[in-house]
Amino acid sequence: MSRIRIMTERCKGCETCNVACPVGILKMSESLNAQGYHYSMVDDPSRCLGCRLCAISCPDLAIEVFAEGAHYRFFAYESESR
Amino acid sequence: MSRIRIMTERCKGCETCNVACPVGILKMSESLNAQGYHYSMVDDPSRCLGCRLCAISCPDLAIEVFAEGAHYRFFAYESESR
Amino acid sequence: MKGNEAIAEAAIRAGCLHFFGYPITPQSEIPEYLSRRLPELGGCYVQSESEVATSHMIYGAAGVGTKVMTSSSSPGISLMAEGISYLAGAELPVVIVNIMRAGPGLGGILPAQSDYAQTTRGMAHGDFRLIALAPASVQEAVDLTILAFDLAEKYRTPVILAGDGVIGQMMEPVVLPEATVGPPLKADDWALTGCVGRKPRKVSSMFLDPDELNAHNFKLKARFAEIARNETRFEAYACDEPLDLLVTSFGISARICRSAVDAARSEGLKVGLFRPITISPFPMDALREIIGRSQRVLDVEMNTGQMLHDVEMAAQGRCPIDFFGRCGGLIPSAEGILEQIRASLAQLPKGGVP
Amino acid sequence: MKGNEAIAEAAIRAGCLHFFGYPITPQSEIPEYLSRRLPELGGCYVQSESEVATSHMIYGAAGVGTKVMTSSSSPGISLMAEGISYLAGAELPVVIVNIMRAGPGLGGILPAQSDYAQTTRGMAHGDFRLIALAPASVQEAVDLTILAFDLAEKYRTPVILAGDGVIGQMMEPVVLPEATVGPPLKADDWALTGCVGRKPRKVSSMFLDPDELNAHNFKLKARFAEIARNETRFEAYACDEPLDLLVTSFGISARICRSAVDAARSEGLKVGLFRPITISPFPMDALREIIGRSQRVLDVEMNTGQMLHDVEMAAQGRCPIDFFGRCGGLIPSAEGILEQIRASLAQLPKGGVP
Amino acid sequence: MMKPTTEILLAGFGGHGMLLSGRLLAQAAMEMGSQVSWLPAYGPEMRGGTANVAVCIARDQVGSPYVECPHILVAMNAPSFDKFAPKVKPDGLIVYNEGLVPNPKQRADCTALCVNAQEVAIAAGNIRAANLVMLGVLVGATELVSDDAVIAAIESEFAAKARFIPVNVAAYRAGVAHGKDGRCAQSA
Amino acid sequence: MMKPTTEILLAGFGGHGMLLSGRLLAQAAMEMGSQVSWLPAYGPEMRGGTANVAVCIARDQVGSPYVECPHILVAMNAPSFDKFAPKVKPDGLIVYNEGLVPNPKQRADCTALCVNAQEVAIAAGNIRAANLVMLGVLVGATELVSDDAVIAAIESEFAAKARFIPVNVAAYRAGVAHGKDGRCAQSA
Amino acid sequence: MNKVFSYADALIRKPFHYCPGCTHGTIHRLIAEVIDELGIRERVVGISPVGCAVFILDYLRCDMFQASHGRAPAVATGAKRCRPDLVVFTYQGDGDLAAIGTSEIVHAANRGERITVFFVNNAVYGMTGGQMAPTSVPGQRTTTTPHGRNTETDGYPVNMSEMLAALHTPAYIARVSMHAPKEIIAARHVVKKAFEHQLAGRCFSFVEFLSTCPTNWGMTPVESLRWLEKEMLPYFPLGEIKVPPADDTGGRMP
Amino acid sequence: MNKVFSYADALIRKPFHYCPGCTHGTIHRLIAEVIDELGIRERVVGISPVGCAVFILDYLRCDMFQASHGRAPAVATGAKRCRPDLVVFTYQGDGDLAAIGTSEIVHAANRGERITVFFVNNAVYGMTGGQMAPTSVPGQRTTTTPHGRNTETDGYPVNMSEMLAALHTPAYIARVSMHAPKEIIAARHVVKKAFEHQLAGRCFSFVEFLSTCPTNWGMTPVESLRWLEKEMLPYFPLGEIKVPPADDTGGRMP
Ligand SMILES: Cc1ncc(C[n+]2csc(CCOP(=O)(O)OP(=O)(O)O)c2C)c(N)n1
Ligand SMILES: Cc1ncc(C[n+]2csc(CCOP(=O)(O)OP(=O)(O)O)c2C)c(N)n1
Ligand code: SF4
Ligand code: SF4
Ligand code: SF4
Ligand code: SF4
Ligand code: SF4
Ligand code: SF4
Ligand SMILES: [Mg+2]
Ligand SMILES: [Mg+2]
Repeated sequence: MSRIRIMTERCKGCETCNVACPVGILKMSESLNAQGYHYSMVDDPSRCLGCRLCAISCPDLAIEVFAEGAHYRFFAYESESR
Repeated sequence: MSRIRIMTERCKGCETCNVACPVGILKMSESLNAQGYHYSMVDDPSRCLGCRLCAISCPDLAIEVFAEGAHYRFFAYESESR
Repeated sequence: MKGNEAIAEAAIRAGCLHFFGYPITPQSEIPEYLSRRLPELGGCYVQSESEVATSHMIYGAAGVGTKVMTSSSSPGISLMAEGISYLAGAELPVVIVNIMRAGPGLGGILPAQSDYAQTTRGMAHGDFRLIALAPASVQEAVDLTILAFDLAEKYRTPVILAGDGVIGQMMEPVVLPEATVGPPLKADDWALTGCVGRKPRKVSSMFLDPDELNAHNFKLKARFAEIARNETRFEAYACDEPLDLLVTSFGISARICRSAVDAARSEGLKVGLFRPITISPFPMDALREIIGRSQRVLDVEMNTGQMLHDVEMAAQGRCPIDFFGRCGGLIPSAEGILEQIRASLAQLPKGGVP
Repeated sequence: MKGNEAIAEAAIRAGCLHFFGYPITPQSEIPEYLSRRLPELGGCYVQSESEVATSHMIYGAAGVGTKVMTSSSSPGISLMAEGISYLAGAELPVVIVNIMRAGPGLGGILPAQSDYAQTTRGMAHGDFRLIALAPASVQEAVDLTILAFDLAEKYRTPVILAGDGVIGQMMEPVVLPEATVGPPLKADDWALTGCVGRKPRKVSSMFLDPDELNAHNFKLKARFAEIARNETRFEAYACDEPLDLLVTSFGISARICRSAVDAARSEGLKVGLFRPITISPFPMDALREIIGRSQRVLDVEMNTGQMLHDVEMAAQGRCPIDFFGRCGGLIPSAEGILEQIRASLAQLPKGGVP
Repeated sequence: MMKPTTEILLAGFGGHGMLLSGRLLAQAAMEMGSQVSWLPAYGPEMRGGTANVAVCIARDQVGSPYVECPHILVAMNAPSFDKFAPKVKPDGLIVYNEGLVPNPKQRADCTALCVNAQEVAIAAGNIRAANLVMLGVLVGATELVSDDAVIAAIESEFAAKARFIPVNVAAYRAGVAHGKDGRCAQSA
Repeated sequence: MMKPTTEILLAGFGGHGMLLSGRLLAQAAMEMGSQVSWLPAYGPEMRGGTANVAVCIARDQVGSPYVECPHILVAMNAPSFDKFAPKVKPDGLIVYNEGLVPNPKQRADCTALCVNAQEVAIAAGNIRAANLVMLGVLVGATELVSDDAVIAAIESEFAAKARFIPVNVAAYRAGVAHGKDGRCAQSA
Repeated sequence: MNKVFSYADALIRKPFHYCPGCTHGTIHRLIAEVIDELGIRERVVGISPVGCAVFILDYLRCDMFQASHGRAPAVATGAKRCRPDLVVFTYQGDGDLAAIGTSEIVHAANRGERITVFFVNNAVYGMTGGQMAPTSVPGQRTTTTPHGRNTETDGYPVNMSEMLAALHTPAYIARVSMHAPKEIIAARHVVKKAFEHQLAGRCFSFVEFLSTCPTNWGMTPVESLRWLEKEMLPYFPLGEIKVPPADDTGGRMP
Repeated sequence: MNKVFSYADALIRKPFHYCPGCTHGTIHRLIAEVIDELGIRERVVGISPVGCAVFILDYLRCDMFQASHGRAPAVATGAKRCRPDLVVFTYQGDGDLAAIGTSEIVHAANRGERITVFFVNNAVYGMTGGQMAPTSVPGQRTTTTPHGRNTETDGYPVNMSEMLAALHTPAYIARVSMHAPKEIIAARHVVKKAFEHQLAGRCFSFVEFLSTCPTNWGMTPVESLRWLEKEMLPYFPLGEIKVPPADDTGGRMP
């Protein structure tokens, strides 16, 4: 089980995460945040892989990713040593 | 028949022509010119090939080369068109 | 028209079809405008790799007899220092626009007048002074741009158009000269154009013989004196009668002062305004004369007090001088200046304040 | 010791073990000397790719808390203009030696004093003034080099040592401080040294908030006023009594004037000499006081009249000022100055000339 | 309300288009024979941050183009309102966007006019034309310039993208109607 | 001949080594407790062209290090002689190299001393030590400094190339002998 | 649940002022993450350019210089030569590094300064409003090339990585891109390598990032990712362009 | 007998002030000869550098600029853009072109200015008295590298020709040498080609000459020819480094 948290107020609505998500579960909000942007939202949280691609692509550090237990790493991002 | 003319007063005694001459007929003077340099001299004019290598090498334009009639060109220097 | 665009168009009307420059806020509309227009007119716009290069590109352009301009803003002008010294030494006519912003260093990008001392005195190494013109409105920016080309050609010298971010960014209606493209540079007797049928020429600032260089420098000095005699320009506003307070200011801050002076006069205060248009050569005599019949002076600048030095020079200690400066991108308001006018008048020993 | 070498060694004695510079006549002995000595002492000599780069290398060096120096000559100093403005804006203590030569442009490589206006007023864009020290002998070059480091550290400002080709090239005996290597820079409270156990710091001249930049500029102005109060230095030679003629001059030309003044006094002429040692801040009050009791002033410079402006400022029109300038590499001789002294005295309405 | 010089400050966020509103106003006034100046206050950032513009309209010469204390303020959002409303000259006019200025601190000595600019703009066809609504309110309330002149300015501004002209004109007209109405006006 | 300041000009071509002669003189004077200055006039070219140096020796402070009218001129060649001899102060001394100054235009009001520096140098072992010969003549004639001081200066100058010391010292001594001799002297 | 992706400590938790979709933010984050990972934050001195990224000054939690336009490598040289124990990097845009700062970058590389350079190539002058950069691609419209970059008058884009790689001295030169997650992941490894070379005492490491400028390109952020891939990659091929020889032990290359 | 070798008309008959054996003179002559041969003397504007060769100003019988140190390519850009009919060349030393003027040469090359650049690399700052140049070779003693150029602190010699050839735009780049008559002869052909490219409207041609500085190298002229061959050639290989494609018709390269 994995999930992401989008810090709506940091989001600038660039949609980069939307196109990055391999399972296509991200979409943009109808409403605006305080900065005046449509923000990113998770459409179907249950399908989240925890792959981190959305967070890795977000230029504004608006996404955090959480995973249950020993998370399966799809690819090396940080060094394993960390 | 070929011959060179060394403009003694332009010569700065660098000896570049001496080492350039394929037949080794150039040497430096004992006496000094007005600039205070030993200048280049032709030792055995009769052996001059008219090859122009001395003049081509002289950094101070102190050498002119003359040749009889249709001068045999050992190599292309100026373009033929000239 | 926006000030920067007006300057760009004025240059074309003055006959300048060649521009070399490097982007910098707040003057980028000048190169942007010219990058569109000049190729259409058969001229060229070249975006240089730096202001150092720019200053030498215009050296090459002017040296082959071309009317040429560049523009930049404060840090970019500093990078041109060496080049400007070469231009002055080789007596090349070029126009350099400085849309000043706040310094020192990177400072900020908001308007300021912080390059007055550099522009009028110490632009670079060596003995030379330049002509520098300071407009107070978009229309004047147009007129002075055209004048700059004339003076550059007439005296064979670089000319600085010393504007600021306000002039560059503001929009006002302007009247432009009728001619769409002005005449080319007259440079037949000195430009490098290929030595067909004449002796080869040199464009150089090198004089290895000290006597020659000494003579060259004194020649440049004499020429600047001639410029000072012929070309000094200023505006003396409401200065006809004896004044309780003379306000001195240049460029956009003078424009704001004018509103404050109007307000003060409408209150019956005897206040006038002196604005040098040529900040170099500085209208020293004219200012001295007016100060001679003023009780007090208030100098207003968008810096920490640079023209102040010239005002003090003109005053020769004959009356007290107050200074009101806002800088770093702050613009003094007419209200603020009016307050300062009242404060200055309050210092007067007797009379003056009704 | 040769002037340039003496300056180089003095820098070491002041504790400067890091030098960045680009070759230029007539100061090349400074980098040559230091390229030999500094690595031996565990410091570094880096030959930069240009003076533009140099001015930013010393920015980096000073920013990490290092005593650092560069040296150059006129055109090279112009190329440092932007960098110097950044150094001033970021308040970094560095010493910049300018062994002036004749300009403008390439000019010549012989000695001159043609960067006075640049050094003291318009070094670059933005509101700032620097300390500038002008030595008249090799010994003084040593002393002022050491002082330059002290002042730079004390006031966190770039300091210019304004020498000229004569000072750089001449040899005279000198006394150096005993310490072989002076103390390092005190910069614990502001330098970038890695943020171990403290908050991260910045070294920057950027202030995007105009209020902050305004305040910064007025702070720098106040600091310069403080420097003017505390650090102004000059030599008033034979100026105790009322004078028929006061000679004003700085640097090496003042040294030559001194011989001329000696000769004049030995003829019984009432002549004195005023020499600013800090050409910036200029000893305005001291000079004004002496001019107050002088009949006439003769300003002597190796340029077309740059300090003249400050002398006029001090005189406030109270007495006539003559100017005697040789430039382009010409050096005025004591004999020539003496003649000029006599000519000036001959202008006096009455008395003065025996 | 016409003074020798009328000083107007239009303020909002970077993307709000207040600079354009100001330019249209200046353009219209110029066409009508007035002297004008238009001076933006720009920031280093490409986006975000407040963006405001001073427009001066005078019969003769414009004195200072820099306006610290305007006769009229047009404020698109709260930061702009909060920053500039206190500086409006006594007896001045404040036009603000009630949609983005939830708690306006009213001035007793000024006239205030408000409108929900975004709402009106949406009704006119495009939320992004809110700046034209604000301009309309200003002109409707003051009659500083004629509607024809403004509409001509809009048409020349959008000459290259003519499809945007109708919605902008509609938004402007809707604003004018509000302005004439004097909705939510409260006088001193 | 000792004035409060003695001003000496040593002049020649670039390669002649007059700058070195001047430095040795200044060094020696300094060792003997005088104040000195040494000021070369340099040109842009690495080679060729005249090269000259002004040395001032004073009991107290040296005034101007720049010498236009010297008390003493040491001229290695004709251009140097022609340029500077007319500027020597009345009652001054002119030392010149008769080998390279074929037609000296004598000054009636100065003392002149001449030597064939290259010849003497060749005799001493190396034509390139001619500059030391000239220095020797100067010192021999004026006793401005002691021989010991000059020789010490030579030794420290050539410390790194010690093999050149003997020939330079020999050339210097030969010059001194000529100077004491006052050969070809003619007084005013 | 465990956080498996979050802020780097070396980043100050302040929203970026960059335009939506601007990949300067992503690059800042990569650098901060690697600084954290290598545990060098307290030894780092970074140097910000003049350009949009001047504000990196405010985002990194380490000592920072602000350098003048183009001169960051000179500032870095001064800093590192005087304090070799510091880890020094510059962060520069294409106007900054590839135009006005050409001399400084070439000579810092050629002297082999032991610094790391992050070069953000977005093919345009971002901060000043979208003028042509030396790296703008042929045909690219900018505010100073209204009809697109014309190679007849403006030449081809300058390829700094290859140009610097033609020098003998520098140790490590690589080009990465921000246009897709997998490239960002690759970039992170390259950033780490670059710092590691400096930590190992090797001279000059250089990373070129292909980056977007949606605002000045006049595109949406997602369009600009596509444009980068399609228009820039042909002129700026990705990969490691110069690496130290395998037997290198930390000094100069032979 | 016929004169088969003499002065070029484009050379003013005034003795060079250069030191004995300095090959600046030879290079001047080659350029003058080619100008004569191409019959372009009256269309030529040359640009002299700051360096020993500043005096080329006095030796060539054509219009001449004196440019500031390193900026000759910028001056050439200004001149050629305004007067495309002129034949514009610069003549620059290694301090001038490869140090202070790096930006100007890189960008003139990259914009594809239609000029010809003659770059005289003598591995030292000649005029100012023999300081290290960016092209000084490892171990070379100069007045600022008393123990020889140390690659650990000063890096390796900068190879300008290869570096510029890494750019896409420039048309022609070649390196020649003055150390032997046959190289001088080869150089003359290269000089001619370079001018011909400009005359054909091709952009940017560049010739690097390896040259001697006997004075500052502290050698006899003949020794310095040998030293050049032995010490410089390994770092600066001779030959044509970049040539326009065979089907090039005079415009940009594709
Ligand atoms: C000396 C100088 N010249 C010009 C400028 C103006 N300027 C600021 S940022 C910039 C270019 C920014 O482009 P780039 O380096 O590509 O960075 P980006 O904003 O695209 O990230 C310029 C030209 C300046 N500040 N200083
Ligand atoms: C701005 C500036 N910096 C430095 C100098 C001093 N300078 C004159 S020539 C020169 C270098 C000459 O070297 P190079 O270009 O290699 O030419 P060379 O004399 O070796 O032919 C230098 C540094 C100068 N004149 N201007
Ligand atoms: S972690 Fe992966 S799967 Fe989950 S939302 Fe992000 S990109 Fe999609
Ligand atoms: S990438 Fe980040 S800023 Fe962009 S839409 Fe997604 S969460 Fe928002
Ligand atoms: S022409 Fe040839 S053979 Fe004759 S002297 Fe010259 S080099 Fe020797
Ligand atoms: S090459 Fe020329 S200058 Fe040298 S020795 Fe021969 S003739 Fe004389
Ligand atoms: S202008 Fe371009 S580079 Fe700058 S922040 Fe915006 S998108 Fe990024
Ligand atoms: S110093 Fe060197 S480059 Fe200059 S003229 Fe002499 S030998 Fe030639
Ligand atoms: Mg960019
Ligand atoms: Mg060289």
